[in-house]
Amino acid sequence: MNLNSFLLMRHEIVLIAVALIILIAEIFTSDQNKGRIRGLAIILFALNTIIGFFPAETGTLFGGMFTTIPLHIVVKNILNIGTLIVLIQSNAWLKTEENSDKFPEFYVLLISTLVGMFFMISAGDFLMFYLGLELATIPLAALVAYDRFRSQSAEGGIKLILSSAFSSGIMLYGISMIYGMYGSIYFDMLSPAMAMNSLTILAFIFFFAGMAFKISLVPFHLWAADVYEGAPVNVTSYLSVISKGAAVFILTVILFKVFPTISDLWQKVVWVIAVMTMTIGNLFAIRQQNLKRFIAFSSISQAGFFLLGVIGGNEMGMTAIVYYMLVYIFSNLGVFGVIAIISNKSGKENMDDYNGLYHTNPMLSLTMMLALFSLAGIPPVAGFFGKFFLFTAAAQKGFYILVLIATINTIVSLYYYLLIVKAMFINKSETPIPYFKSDFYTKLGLGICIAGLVIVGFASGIWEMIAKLAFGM
Amino acid sequence: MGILSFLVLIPTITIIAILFTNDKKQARLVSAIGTGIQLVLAGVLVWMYLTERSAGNTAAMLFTQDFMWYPNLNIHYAVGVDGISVAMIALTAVVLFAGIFASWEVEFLNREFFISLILLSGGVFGFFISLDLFTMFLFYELAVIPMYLLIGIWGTGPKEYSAMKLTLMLMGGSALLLVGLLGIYMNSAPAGQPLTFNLLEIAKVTIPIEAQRLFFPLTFVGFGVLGALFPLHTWSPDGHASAPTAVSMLHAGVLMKLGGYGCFRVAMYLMPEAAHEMAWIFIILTTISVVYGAYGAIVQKDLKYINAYSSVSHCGLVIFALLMMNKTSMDGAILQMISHGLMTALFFALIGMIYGRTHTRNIYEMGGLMKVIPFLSVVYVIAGLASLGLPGLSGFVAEMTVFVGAFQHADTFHRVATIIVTTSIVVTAVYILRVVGILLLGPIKNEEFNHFKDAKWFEKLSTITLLVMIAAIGLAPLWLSNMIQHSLIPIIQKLAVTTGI
Amino acid sequence: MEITVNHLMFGLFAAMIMVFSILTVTTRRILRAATFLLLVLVATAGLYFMLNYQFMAGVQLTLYAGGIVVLIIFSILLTSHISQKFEPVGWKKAYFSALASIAGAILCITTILQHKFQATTEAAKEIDMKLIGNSMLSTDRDGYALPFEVISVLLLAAMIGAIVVAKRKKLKE
Amino acid sequence: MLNAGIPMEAFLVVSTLMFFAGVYGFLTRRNLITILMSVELILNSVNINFLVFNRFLYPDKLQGHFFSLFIIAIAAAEAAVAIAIIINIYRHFNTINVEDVDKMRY
Amino acid sequence: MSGFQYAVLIPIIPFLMFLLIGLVGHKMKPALAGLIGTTGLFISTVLSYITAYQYFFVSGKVDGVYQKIIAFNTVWLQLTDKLHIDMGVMIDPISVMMLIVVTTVSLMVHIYSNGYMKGERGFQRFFAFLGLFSFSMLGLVLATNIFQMYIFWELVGVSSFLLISFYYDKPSAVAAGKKAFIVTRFADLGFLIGILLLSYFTQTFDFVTLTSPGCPAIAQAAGVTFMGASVVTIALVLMFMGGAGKSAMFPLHIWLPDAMEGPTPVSALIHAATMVVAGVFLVARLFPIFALTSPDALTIVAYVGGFTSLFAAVIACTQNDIKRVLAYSTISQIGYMMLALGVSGYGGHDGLGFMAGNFHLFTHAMFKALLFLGAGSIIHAVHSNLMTEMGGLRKYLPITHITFLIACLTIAGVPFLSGFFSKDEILTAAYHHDKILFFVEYAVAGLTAFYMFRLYFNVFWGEDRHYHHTPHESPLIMTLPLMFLAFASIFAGYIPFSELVTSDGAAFEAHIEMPIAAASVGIGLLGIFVAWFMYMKPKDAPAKMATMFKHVYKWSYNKFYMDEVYLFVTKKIIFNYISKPVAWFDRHVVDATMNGFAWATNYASYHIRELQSGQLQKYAFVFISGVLVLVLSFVYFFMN
Repeated sequence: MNLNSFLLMRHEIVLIAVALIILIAEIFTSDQNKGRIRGLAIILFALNTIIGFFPAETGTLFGGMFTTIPLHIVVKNILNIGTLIVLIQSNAWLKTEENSDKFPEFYVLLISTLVGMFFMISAGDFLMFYLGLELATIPLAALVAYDRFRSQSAEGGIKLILSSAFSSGIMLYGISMIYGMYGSIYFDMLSPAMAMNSLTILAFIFFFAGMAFKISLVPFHLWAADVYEGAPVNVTSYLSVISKGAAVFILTVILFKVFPTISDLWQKVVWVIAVMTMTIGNLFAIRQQNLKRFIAFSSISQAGFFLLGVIGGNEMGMTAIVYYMLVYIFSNLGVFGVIAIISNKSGKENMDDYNGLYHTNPMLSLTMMLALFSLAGIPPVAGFFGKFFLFTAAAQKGFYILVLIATINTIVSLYYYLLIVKAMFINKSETPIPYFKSDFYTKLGLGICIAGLVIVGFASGIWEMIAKLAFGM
Repeated sequence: MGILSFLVLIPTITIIAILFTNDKKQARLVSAIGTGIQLVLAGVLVWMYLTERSAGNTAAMLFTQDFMWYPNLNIHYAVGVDGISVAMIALTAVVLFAGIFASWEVEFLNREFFISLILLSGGVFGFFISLDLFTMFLFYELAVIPMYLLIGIWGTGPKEYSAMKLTLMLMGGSALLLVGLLGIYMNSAPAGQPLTFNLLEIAKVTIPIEAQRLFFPLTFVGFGVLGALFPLHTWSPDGHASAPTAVSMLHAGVLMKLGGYGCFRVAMYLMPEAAHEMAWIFIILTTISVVYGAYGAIVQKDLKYINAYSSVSHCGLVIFALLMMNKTSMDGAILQMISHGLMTALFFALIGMIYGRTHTRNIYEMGGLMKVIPFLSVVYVIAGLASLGLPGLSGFVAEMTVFVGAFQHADTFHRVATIIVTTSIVVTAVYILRVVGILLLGPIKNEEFNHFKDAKWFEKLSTITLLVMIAAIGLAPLWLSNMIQHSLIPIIQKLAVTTGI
Repeated sequence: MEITVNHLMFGLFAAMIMVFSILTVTTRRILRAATFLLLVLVATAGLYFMLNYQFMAGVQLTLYAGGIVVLIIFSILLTSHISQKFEPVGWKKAYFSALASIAGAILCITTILQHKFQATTEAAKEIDMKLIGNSMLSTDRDGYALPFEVISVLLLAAMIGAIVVAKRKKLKE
Repeated sequence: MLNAGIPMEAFLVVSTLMFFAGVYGFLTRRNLITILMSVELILNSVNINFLVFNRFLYPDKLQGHFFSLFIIAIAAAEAAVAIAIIINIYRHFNTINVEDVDKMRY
Repeated sequence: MSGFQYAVLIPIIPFLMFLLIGLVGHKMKPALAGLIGTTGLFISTVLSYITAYQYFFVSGKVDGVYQKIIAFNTVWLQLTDKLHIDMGVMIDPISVMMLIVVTTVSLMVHIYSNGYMKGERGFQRFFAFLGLFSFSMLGLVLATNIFQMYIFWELVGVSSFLLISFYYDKPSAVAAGKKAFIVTRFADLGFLIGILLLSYFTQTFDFVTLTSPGCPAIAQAAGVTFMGASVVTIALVLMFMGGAGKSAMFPLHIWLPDAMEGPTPVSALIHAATMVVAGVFLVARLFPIFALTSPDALTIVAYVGGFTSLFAAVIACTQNDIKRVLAYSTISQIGYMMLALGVSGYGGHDGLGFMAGNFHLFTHAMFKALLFLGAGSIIHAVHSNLMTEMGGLRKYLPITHITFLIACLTIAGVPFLSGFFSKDEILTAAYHHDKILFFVEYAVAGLTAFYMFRLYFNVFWGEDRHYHHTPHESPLIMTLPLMFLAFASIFAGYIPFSELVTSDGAAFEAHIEMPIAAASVGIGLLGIFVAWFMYMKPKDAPAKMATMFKHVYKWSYNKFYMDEVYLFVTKKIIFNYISKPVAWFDRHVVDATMNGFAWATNYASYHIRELQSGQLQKYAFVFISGVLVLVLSFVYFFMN
């Protein structure tokens, strides 16, 4: 083991370095200059994102606890991009007076959760996986409770941390059983030993429930809506996009790597859960007025769509998931970007408040519409491609009925996405949200999303690259 | 770059150009120019096609282009046309052109209106030129979705409800369709060969019959929803009633044809065995559809509802004819698509223009319009006559081809269905004449009507364009029919060979 | 089977754990609950001791019993009256929760009991502090240097998080 | 050996019961802090599982042992953050009764 | 080639006139439009006469048989490999005869209309429509194949509709047009299905093939039976249904009386002389098939014709509107023609009925057009259609009076006028074929004389009524056609039809059978006498008669309530019991099902909201229950 080999961990190391620099910078800057930390953080993070793209070695460290393969790097880069957008979008919010005294911690916490996810992604054993999971969750709870002036924020925080502790307890119980049965916590040792029996099923489902909690799959999703609504908008966007995306990827990897011998079992589990998730998520989303809550349910149902990639349990599914993650980042962050701007400028978060938005803020409305269409899977924006490939992945394994249910759910989801479009474009309002000018960072954040939405689908190179890596996994 | 890609490119460029316009006048001018170019292009395409064919080129698809898009999934951007697509493209260009002029004086958000309209048409063009099921599906959805905004923003009446219903039902159809297409894709090549979305490639293999039984209904119904297949047609009356003029025109005139086109081009062509097996179900449904739509139209009060039900009837005839699966009936189906596209577009244009003057679409609140707006009224009568199948206008050609074709089946089931369908021509006459009688003829119902101005230049341009096409097809159908029949040969062969007929 | 001291010890700890666990979650006085929790944790430490995991037993006593419970008690003091007595749990909630828990317990236990665990054939390792220390800082297979580092990040983050959440308003009035 | 003669399953039964006692607590306790205590019970039972398996089945390595070690550490971190939030809740709601913390629903 | 290519121009010219006047007519002076239209038709007429001359007297016969000459033919639409719709011109005896009839009457009507329609709003439109009609009718008679015939058949129908509804602001005219169109359309459905059926079994539309005696395709098709009848018979009956619709045979006759709402020249042209005989023409055209393959169908034709002629004649006796009297008279006369065809055999003297039918068609066209135009002249003078508002007009309208009288005499079958010859041939044919039909026709001949003279006496004799202004004779442009037609009515009977228009194209010797001729003249005169007796003598005779045969009179006056029956079927059955339920079903069942899905989704959405209660512990409960249920179901159900 030499220092060179630590380059394998550069994503994590750079991130921790960024967090530390911000922490140190906070200590050594005066109150007047603190505002610069925001710019610094974004620049640093952008640098980190760029560094992520440098070609790097792949391999295994720490006796198998940490592995990195090209696909991991891609996923980490995607998450980096997403987080960068979140950071850019949150700039306007962090600027406000109420956050003036603690925003550097926001960056530190956010980055540490990202580090947690990276470790999860690269984990080679259950211990690292668990540590990453907790690292990705505990600071997140603090972030959810970040807004100290809103009781909902605290409520969200406590709901998140307690339910996550509960779910990790259950998951750990499952892991302990797996350990007991197969004698290892290392993935590579487990998968050959795995066999089908009652206790394995029990252990698997306990474990799966923990992951499902993280991805907010029905019936383990109930925390999500409250937490999403309670959290500050930017944290919600992070939660619903980055956190969820990472978790889906990891779930797939683990199912793929650890449980291939019982794929019969988990495909059925995933099938049931996917149907429930899509359907229930949609049913709840229909009724929502608060947009954050609305998007929470929408992203629950989106998680169900992710499962279509999971269920295939093959390279195609893996590619589709990673690809959709990228698409989903642009789409959901596009939506959240708009919601965040409007929430910050006018404090309005309800659907009715958006009535007539197109007449006052056309660009925002268009962005929102594109992003929503992408979520609904309407061409020519990227979501269409993402969904199509997910469906293809599931269809490849013969899950046609599931695909059918999914496509029908797409229609339901289209219904409520169109409700927002309707509010913005069709409904008339006596008191529309007035026109406001957005600052540079806001525009940048939304601009990246739009560019992503438009380009990702047509630039088939992205898919091809992911596919190449996934098929070489 | 081949001529076909221009069909998609020009709408795109037009949309971008509209973005840079400042006001209503510029926007509509740009739209008119863009669609005008598109019309010319379509004309050139027809000419090129005929020249190429007469030069002896017998390839199934002409002007093909093929770019690899997603190598990993073997998705291509593959375009090509045969006589049928050429005809449909020409139809689209005509209706679009007329539509732009019919909506010359849209009241607000003009740029957005034209952009959405042209976007829709871009989807339609893309659909008709696609040889790759993936791009076909992409364009298909692209064509459907602008409808929501178009109806929702510029519509009338319960527009939000109608827009939502229409969008959801059509997307519901595309949900089924998507599964069907995926199923086709998964069975598109023998084991070990790369899967493909390419229509012509898939046509070379025989999809296993079990898969066909599963995916044929999905695909067929998926397209059928857009083709107003009974009982999934109910988006049509509401949707059309609420849509603004040009949208109704384009939607009923062109978009609904995507359904029929897809039905035979994808569902029946690729899965002939299942098509034969299940045809009877759909024949029953479409037979109902034809008669039912016509009867439904008789008692409607709203002009657009009448036309919408009439569309249900006529589009039912399209699918009915397709299911008869011989060259003549399918030729008739396509002629009917074109004919119905033109005349229903004309109808909707006229209804829009009449509505613009009377501000009502309730026929009982109108009367004697012939006196005050003779031009529009006469055109309406002609459109009506076309609709009820008067010789010399396009409807007759299509219907007769369908009937004769459908009658070529020797068994009682097909024959009874055909006869039932044939009766619709009487019912059609009833409702058309009812409307003409109440709406146009008779004494002037309302004093205010006397102040109406007859058609303005753009209205005349719009209607005459369509009228000329209707009459042209009605008077000289042979070249069109031959063009279509020639292109149907591979499809018929596939349908026949696989069943040993 | 002859009853040995081991059995007696195990019986004692097991009984303590079960009784006090249930009491922890049912007592209506909060401080008592904390105390019962402490007793459960101590009894668990006893079990660890029985398993020859002295180090873990020590950790359990210091960190868990000493650290977390104290933290909990502090927070109780901050937020409640010591003598506060909860209202009894609603019967519906209690009934369904008990049903779920008992059903779960039965399910798990039956499943565990019917499973035949396979023991390893390799020789057992003697555990001493040296081995633990070495493992903790080893970067090889079965070394825990990386988790050790990661958990330090986690603890830092948790600390910052706790501070952020608890930080009082510092607005310039 | 202090565990000699005692079947592994006995330990597992104890831990499982403890686990579900914790679950029961989580589902029924009104006070957020007592809920936190229930979570500790759950985690503790998992620890027992790991250690028991390690001792009885796989004494050649220390995987279970270390796993539970880290679980304890994380439990501590989790408790710290949770308590911070609970105190925050207390500030906002003036109660830490979980049933009152339901401002957001449906 | 045949040398008849110019015949293509005969229909084309009116079509061009239609286009010209239709498109730019509203910019022309009315008189110019009239002139253009009339001139165009005049050219067509001349061409027709040339054609006739050439065909009959120069080039038509081969081996003593008139050939069917295809002057021009082009594929218009290829349907199947074998079936194709052609557009062409076929010259044979009946088409030439029809050419003469159509162009002559049409030309007369054109000329007449220049005066009659003067000053009317839509004068140009009228001429455009006349052009369209002439085109369609000529196309119909020249059709080389059955589908071409159907095409023009439909066009004729629509022209008729347009012309009936010419006064489009008059609700009754609109309703009449609609009725005419729909009823004939319904009949055409039969025609269409008949065509489909016939063409499927014979794989051809072509008349030459179909009507050549012993056509193998027909023979083959005749072998196929369906429900006991040969498909050829079924097809022919269905086609006859189309013919019956156009020719206003019972029970599809109801549109014709209402069609009198159209301008009177139109009634003369379309609803008396030309279009309404299209059905007769159709049967005549397909006559070889009827006669050789399917005598059953021919019997149906005969009986329908016979019944219709009686039925309509009875009604005609009680009508007050002069145009309606003429309309029912027309129905009756067409019934005659149908009957004539129905009782005919094929070839030689057996084909007497065929010849007679066509003959009557020809003569009837002349005198009925004359009657209508005369009626138009009357109406033009008194501005009313009702007999009760007329009387003593012979003083004011001398030319009209004379010509009208000639027409009446002709139709009554007075000897040496054209009607006598043709009617007599029919009676002879009927007599030799079927006695029942003969007596029916015999009675009808009397009734015809009666109601025509009832009309005549009422209008031209009797007392003057209170006219708004003194009636005066129509201008020359209107009376000229009257005179021409009167001339034709008198002398048309001398055309040797048995040499020209026969069932097999070969001439045969037709001679008048004196007993039958005498009897028919007798009953004709009796009819005239009764009319004279009732309407010229005591004034209360008609009323007495009316009370005496109260029920018959009432039923007859109300046209045997046929309109009511139709109204019942259309309004009640179709509108109320089919369409309305269909519309209701569509909205409340089909659509509601679709909305129901949306509703159900919403309902479910509302009712599961309790799941999201905001209660952390309930969430956890769902969580743990979810886990346990999954474990249970997978351990015990799904994985076994």
